Amino acid sequence: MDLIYEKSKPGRRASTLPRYDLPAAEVPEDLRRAEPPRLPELAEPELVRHFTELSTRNFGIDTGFYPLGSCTMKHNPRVNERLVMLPGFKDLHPHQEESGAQGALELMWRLQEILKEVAGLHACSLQPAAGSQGELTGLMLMRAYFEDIGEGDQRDTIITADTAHGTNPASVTMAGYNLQKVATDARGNLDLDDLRSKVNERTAGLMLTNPSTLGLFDEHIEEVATIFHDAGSLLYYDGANLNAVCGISRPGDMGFDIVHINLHKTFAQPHGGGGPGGGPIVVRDILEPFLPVPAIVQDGDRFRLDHDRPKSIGKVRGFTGPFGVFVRSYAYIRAYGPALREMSEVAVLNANYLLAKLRVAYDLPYDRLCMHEFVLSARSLKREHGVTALDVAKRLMDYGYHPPTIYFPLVVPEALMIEPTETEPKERLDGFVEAMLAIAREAAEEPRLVLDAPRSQPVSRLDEVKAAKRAVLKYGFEDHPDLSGEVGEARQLEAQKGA
Amino acid sequence: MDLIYEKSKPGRRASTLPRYDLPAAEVPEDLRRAEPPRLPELAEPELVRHFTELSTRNFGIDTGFYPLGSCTMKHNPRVNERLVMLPGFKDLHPHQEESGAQGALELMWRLQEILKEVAGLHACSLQPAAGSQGELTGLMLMRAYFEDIGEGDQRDTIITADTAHGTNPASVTMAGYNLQKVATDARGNLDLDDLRSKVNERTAGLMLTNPSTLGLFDEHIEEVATIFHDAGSLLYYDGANLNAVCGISRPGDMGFDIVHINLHKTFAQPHGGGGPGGGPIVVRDILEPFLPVPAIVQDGDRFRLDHDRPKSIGKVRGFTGPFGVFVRSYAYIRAYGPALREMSEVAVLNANYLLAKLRVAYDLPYDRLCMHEFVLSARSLKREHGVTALDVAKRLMDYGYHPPTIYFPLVVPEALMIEPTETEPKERLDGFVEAMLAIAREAAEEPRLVLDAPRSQPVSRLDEVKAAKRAVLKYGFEDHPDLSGEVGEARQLEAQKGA
Amino acid sequence: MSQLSLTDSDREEMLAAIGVSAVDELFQDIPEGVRFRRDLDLEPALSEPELVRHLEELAGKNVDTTKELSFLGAGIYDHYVPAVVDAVLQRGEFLTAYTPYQPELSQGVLQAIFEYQTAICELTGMDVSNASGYDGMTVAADACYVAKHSTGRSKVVLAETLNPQVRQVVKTYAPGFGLEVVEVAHEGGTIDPATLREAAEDAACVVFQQPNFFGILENAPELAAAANDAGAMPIAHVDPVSLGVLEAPGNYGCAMAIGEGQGAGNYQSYAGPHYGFLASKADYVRRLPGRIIGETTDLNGDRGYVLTLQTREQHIRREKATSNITTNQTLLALGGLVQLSWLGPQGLREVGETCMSLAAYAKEQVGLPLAFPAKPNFKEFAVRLSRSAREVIAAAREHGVHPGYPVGRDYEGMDDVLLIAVTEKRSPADIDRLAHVLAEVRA
Amino acid sequence: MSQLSLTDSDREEMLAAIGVSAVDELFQDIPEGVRFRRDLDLEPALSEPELVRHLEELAGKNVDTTKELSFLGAGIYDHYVPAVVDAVLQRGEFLTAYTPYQPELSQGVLQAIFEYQTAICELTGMDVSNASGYDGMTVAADACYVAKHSTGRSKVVLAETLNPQVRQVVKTYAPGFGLEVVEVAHEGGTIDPATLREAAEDAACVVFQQPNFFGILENAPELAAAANDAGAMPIAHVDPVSLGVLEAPGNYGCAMAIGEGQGAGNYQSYAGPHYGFLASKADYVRRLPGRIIGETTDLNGDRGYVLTLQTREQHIRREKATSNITTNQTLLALGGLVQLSWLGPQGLREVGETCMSLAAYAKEQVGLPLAFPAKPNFKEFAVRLSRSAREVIAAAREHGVHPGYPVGRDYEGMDDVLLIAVTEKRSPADIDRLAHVLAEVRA
Ligand SMILES: Cc1ncc(COP(=O)(O)O)c(C=O)c1O
Ligand SMILES: Cc1ncc(COP(=O)(O)O)c(C=O)c1O
Repeated sequence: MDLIYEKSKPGRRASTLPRYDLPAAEVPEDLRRAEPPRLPELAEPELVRHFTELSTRNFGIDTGFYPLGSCTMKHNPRVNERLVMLPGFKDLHPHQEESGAQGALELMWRLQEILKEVAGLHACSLQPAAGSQGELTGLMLMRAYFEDIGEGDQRDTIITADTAHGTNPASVTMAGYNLQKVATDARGNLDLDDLRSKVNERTAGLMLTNPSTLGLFDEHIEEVATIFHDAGSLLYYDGANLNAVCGISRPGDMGFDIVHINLHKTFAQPHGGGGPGGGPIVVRDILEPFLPVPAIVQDGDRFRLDHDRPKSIGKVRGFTGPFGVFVRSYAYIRAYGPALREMSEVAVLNANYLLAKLRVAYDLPYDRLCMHEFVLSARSLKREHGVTALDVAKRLMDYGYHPPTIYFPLVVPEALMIEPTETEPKERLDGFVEAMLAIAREAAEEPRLVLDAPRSQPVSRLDEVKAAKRAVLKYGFEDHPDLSGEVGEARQLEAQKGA
Repeated sequence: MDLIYEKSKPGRRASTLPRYDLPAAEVPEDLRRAEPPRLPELAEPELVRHFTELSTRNFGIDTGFYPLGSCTMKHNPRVNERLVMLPGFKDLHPHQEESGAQGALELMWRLQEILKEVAGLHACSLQPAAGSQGELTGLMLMRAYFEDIGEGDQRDTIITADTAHGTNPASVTMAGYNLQKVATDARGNLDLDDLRSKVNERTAGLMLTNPSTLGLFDEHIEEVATIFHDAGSLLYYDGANLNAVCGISRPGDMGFDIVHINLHKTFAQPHGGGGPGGGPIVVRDILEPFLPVPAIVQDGDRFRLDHDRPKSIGKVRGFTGPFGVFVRSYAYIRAYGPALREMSEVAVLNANYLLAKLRVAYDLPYDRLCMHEFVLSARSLKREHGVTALDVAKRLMDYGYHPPTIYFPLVVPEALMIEPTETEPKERLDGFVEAMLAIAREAAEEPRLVLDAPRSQPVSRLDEVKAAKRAVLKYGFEDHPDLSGEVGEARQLEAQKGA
Repeated sequence: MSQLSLTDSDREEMLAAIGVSAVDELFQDIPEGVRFRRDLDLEPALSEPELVRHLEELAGKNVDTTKELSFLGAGIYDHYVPAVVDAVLQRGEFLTAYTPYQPELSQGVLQAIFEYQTAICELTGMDVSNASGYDGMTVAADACYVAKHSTGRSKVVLAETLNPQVRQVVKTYAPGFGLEVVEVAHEGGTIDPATLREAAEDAACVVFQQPNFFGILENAPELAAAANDAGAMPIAHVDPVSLGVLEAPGNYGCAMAIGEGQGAGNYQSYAGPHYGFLASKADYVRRLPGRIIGETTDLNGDRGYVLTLQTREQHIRREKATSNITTNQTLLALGGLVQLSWLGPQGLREVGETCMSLAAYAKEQVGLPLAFPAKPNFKEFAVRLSRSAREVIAAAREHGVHPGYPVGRDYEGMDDVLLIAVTEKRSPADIDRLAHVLAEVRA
Repeated sequence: MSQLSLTDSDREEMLAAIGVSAVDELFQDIPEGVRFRRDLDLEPALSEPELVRHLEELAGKNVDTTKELSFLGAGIYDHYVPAVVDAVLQRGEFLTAYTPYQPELSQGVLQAIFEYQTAICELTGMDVSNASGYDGMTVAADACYVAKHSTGRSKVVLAETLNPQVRQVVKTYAPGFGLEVVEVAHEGGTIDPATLREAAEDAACVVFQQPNFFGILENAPELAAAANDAGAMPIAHVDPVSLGVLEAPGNYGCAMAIGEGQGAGNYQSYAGPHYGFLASKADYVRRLPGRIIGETTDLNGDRGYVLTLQTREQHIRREKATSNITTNQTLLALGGLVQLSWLGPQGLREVGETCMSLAAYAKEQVGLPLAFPAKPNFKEFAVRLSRSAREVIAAAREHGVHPGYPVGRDYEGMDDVLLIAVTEKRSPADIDRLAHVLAEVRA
């Protein structure tokens, strides 16, 4: 399919704009644009067709089952899209006086109250733009807290699990901390001995996902918390997997001091092809003074922004965070009410059902009941038939399914990380099971079917190595290279895809 | 793909509804529903997927080129969809007091003024719901007019062209008139001699499309008008082809007394898979007293509904017509302003360009410049290679195009009626030309490619004869028949498809 | 112009290919005498931002049901339209397609309408439904035309409790259709079966409304029986929203069921576009107007859907067609299907039950004398006021409440009658406010 | 619950397949001590109609730019968002997809973002753009991090005329990034190149804004030259809407260009979600944060698009990654692409020209003393008032006009300064009204 620039022709345009009869204001010669940017030139009809066609070459939850592990690809209720388009929300300027933004402030305040209850903690900031920024913000809070109590220089290390998502170690580095990894034991819990040997007075804190990226709830979470708190360190909860435990077990009750919540996962903000998200953080009272400014506070029946927080770390994003995301997540939670627990129950039920059906054909590294997701391994398929997790993923496309997350977590070779979410009906789960079992059979009987997959998509397997080598990162107009000439193969990194 | 009823499971639902704690009000025993209707039972996620998938099995203008002759499948500007959703429009109750509907009344009044200017006539009623209802309304006006002047019984006949759209004769019958057909001459104009021989004191009027369904402007339209007016009869203008002549030639100036305008054609109301439409009528002053009630009138700076029209024919539809359609068409015209003429110029330019390119490979029954559309014939293809207009249409699908209207107008055998509209870029026209020429070649060299088409669609050629014979017109649940058993062929009526 | 793609060079190439030197030459066949010489006298073009602002200003001059607490009904209702309806109807593949004449690339719309036909048949207890009529008024005229041809009789009987606009449209069509229209007066807000039986003698059909225009439940089964007894086709004009709690016309002897679909899937939108539905028993299928979708198979025996029984239609049968309809209300009917699928049997029943209890509650709270006492209502009821309904409405609107429809607009001697409608969107608190305001303005 | 599909029989079958008798057993691995025993203390569930009503009430408590004639800017602007943007962003295939890890069934988003990267590079004159950052503030911190690693220097210089919130975010990130932040004071509303040159000594980068926070055009080429002269990377924070009339940073020596995308394709939405854009010269590509899409071919040599240079990213490089970002602002960036494609080069220039002439007209009409006289503005300018801006704003809002942003919020001693912004949506008549109201309230 042509790029929009290849459909462009000088003189065409889709826009009509007001032209007021006013004198032209001149741009100083030396600041004036010399060459116009080569933006696309199309009339509206072809503009609409271009993006309509592009959309048909993309797979979303609306298209079908999307069990991308750790990403909680649940259905996005359509009413939320209607709500976010209300003029009172979409056309509200963030610098509007508080008296003219009471509805927005109230909504955010209400959302904070809800998130505090769900997390089991005391204070909330909605500012972080995504989970990873929530992580970074959480680590900034730790630094500020320890500096405040005079242990700033002493505590320079953060501990993460070897099952941790890549954002955890990355956040540690960005926050200026040293990283230490702790092993996973045979049941998929943190290895307590390894842990004890590493926690000490230099430890600022732990970052943990619970249930872990293996989809397993840490059976020793209480001991873990004690170990850190006894050492005077803090615990950070990576909330990516909160969809498993809403109303069932609260991070604060588990002993965590800081929690981020991925609104685009647990609370149904549509993923938009990669974003937007929301990563509010909820913290224990001792950390509240350090939260980003402004805080959203209630004053009698009014709501206002409080900038007067002397100990605050400052701002991690503009204004008060991605408001549209808050509208959707607030509405999503209000539609459940106290029955929110049911959301997590069904998520866990769906996952365990799939696990029970699929374990016969794929390796199961940790033989336990799972929470909202689980991790299988294609290691036997690879050893016996040369069919990798990547191949299984590609073949699933031919059966009409989005592949699960693969090659993550790293502790599981040939990992297939499967998260169905609660919004899938049993029929979809059964269909997926059939496809997965069929692929396992094909691997043995007709491996090429799997190795040459997908055949059902607008393109066959794409060459990631060539892409990185040639680094063609934008359209080059008359100088645009033609890569089809050069040899290419279906070289794809057998590395994390998803999560 | 399964029917939504086949995806249904008892106990599922997508709706959540307010439940107020009030005493239940009982339905009298004998009126109470015994068996609930078997409506679909799905949760929202599968509901959204079902209709999303259905949509991907449908071809719209947004999908590609849609040259369905006589239907004016032009691009539908997206801003109109935004406007129609403004609460002040979409949530306005039609019984709202005039004081609370001034904006709606003003919009309709403004649209009437515009349509009067475009048609070159004096009074307008927006009430008819589509062109065909406009026709019927126009004939009712003729009856009322002639009764008013005492010629009601005398004038019992309406004349239509043999090129007329099926709605014309059908409307004549529904209006209680006798039908008389007039022939088309060698240049595609009305045959004046035949016409003169048929117009007399029994003639109530003429119904004519100009440009005709051949896409040709009647070169004797002035004589035609004189013939009817001299006989004391009226002329009705079928506005389906108005897209050819906006600002170029006005029906009123041509001598027509009554005009309907298809808002879903010329003025871009989206066709919605078959509708909605709008069929306002514009008339000469002598006919104004007979227009449907209520009339929308201006009173100083206010607007009101005038029900006091003693000679009115009454009502042909509820209230004042399909308001949402008026919003779109009004906005569409306001975006053009006086440049509306350009719309028609480009429509005619596009059509003539296609004609010039295609005449080499298909028969051209009337060798003239065309207006906004033209009619080719596949008669030679059929004679020489057994490839019919229907086959050409099906094969076009494989090339990614919606077929033109076929087997209409009836005066042209194996007719291919092609209307590109003004919103197509040259590239699309050139692509269509290539496809049409390729198909002509295939017909000669590899006819099976054409005869077995389409191969690119979710289904191959469908058996219309079986459908009519079996008449399975709804889902039968447990008793639903399985038609796949019985033999079927690709039996499709070589009859009008389109327009 | 944002809709047009031709560049100057495009134009040049195209004119050259055609063999003319200017666009004007393309119009050479238009006689001099009928060429339009000046510019169209239209207001200047508006850019998209200006257009939006202009229409926002017009919309702002309307008082819609989000700005005013409204109890208006009388045929069009403020039922909740779920977000999924918007989402589906805005899919370009549905929005910008036309009639599925070419089935292979139109399976989406064809299957959807087949599903719609099924839903309408389930609601009404009929065997076949068309793909939609223009609205709830025109389908009545259509139905009478079917009845005339089916019975060979030309008299049609209309209940006076049938929506006045429906009756007016039938009367407007009558001369052309060759119908003689007779109306049966109501007695205390409903139609008496015996009276109807008399009127139905030699009639092609009887059309009554359930619930009727006053919101009252007619004794529909007996009305149908009376019609059948006279050999006239009983045709019920029904509210789709009521059919989760009220019996389906097909189950009490009706030959056809018709109605306004707006309440099930369309916005009020100042009365359109909406869809009218029309369904009948199998005997009448070949006389029905409009599109009908049927199931069939393709070359490989796979299931598919097509326009069928087209020999009824104008594009095939021309002057012998059962109707002239071609463009219909498909997109709105699709909205109906989505809404009914969203509701499901359970939701539909709940909406019906909620409307009924709210109406009962409103009767009590408002506490005004009923125009027709001791009759069961669905979601609407008529009260007698101490003065003209128009005055009361004007006064109540000053308080931000539109209390309902002034029945005097259509019925002699009922200037002091107000028709109050509720939907599931009106809460008991809203009704309390209505009651309060009506008291306030001494209704 | 409308989102859940499991029926009771489904549950039974599934529990049986798992081999447990109740859902509770699935949570057996959760230690007793951390189980949550009570119900969540949340307000009762709202049905869809109630939910809409509740949020309409909340939205109704806000005074948005359709309810008030607003001249607020200061980083977020009321530019017109065309209907095509809504139409595209509501396509479920875009809306409900996630990061295109699996390219074969994600070509739609991948190609769109490749087109977006191209548009950003065209606007800014850069060689490479990422797929978006969180907003116009965080991209500044990201850029400084790139500069630190590229130059091995840790000092970052920020112009005081750079949006205060941008500076605040950089300062918040600084400790973790190991950055030392230095700010350069403005002189009469702009930055003096000489002063900047001094501050830039040993600096990793210099970040300035064009047009700057006061809406004034900096002498950007000279600022870039000063930075380059000191071996510091010049980073321009630019308004995409200005780049049809203002020179591209890449063309006057900048190493990177960043900015807030909101004005090009996103609603104000009380500040989010929006997209921040980040682009650089080729030298820095392997240090950039976030997703980058690259072109490649498939098995058959056909063109396709994939996530590329992933060895920069957290999911591959973990603690060695250039950033921790994963979820980004793709949908909003897509909105940006659609808006920029709608505008085209012609439209973008027109918007810029219109904003500039409106600003000039507003300066005149408002007739208040300029805070920084004799400097060229783009779409925003600062005026001195006779009293505190907060008072004037409050008074003007009483007349339905929000006159602008109170600069005193961020700058010492400027409590009496008002920053007035226009966009193409404000007409001369609107500006006359602003002038009238400001006079009215004796600003
Ligand atoms: C376990 C885990 N942690 C952290 C993240 C990062 O969250 P976000 O993508 O919202 O930045 C993700 C998802 O990407 C995740 O799966
Ligand atoms: C020539 C002609 N006349 C009349 C009609 C009927 O108009 P409508 O479909 O709006 O009823 C059409 C289109 O269907 C047509 O093409």
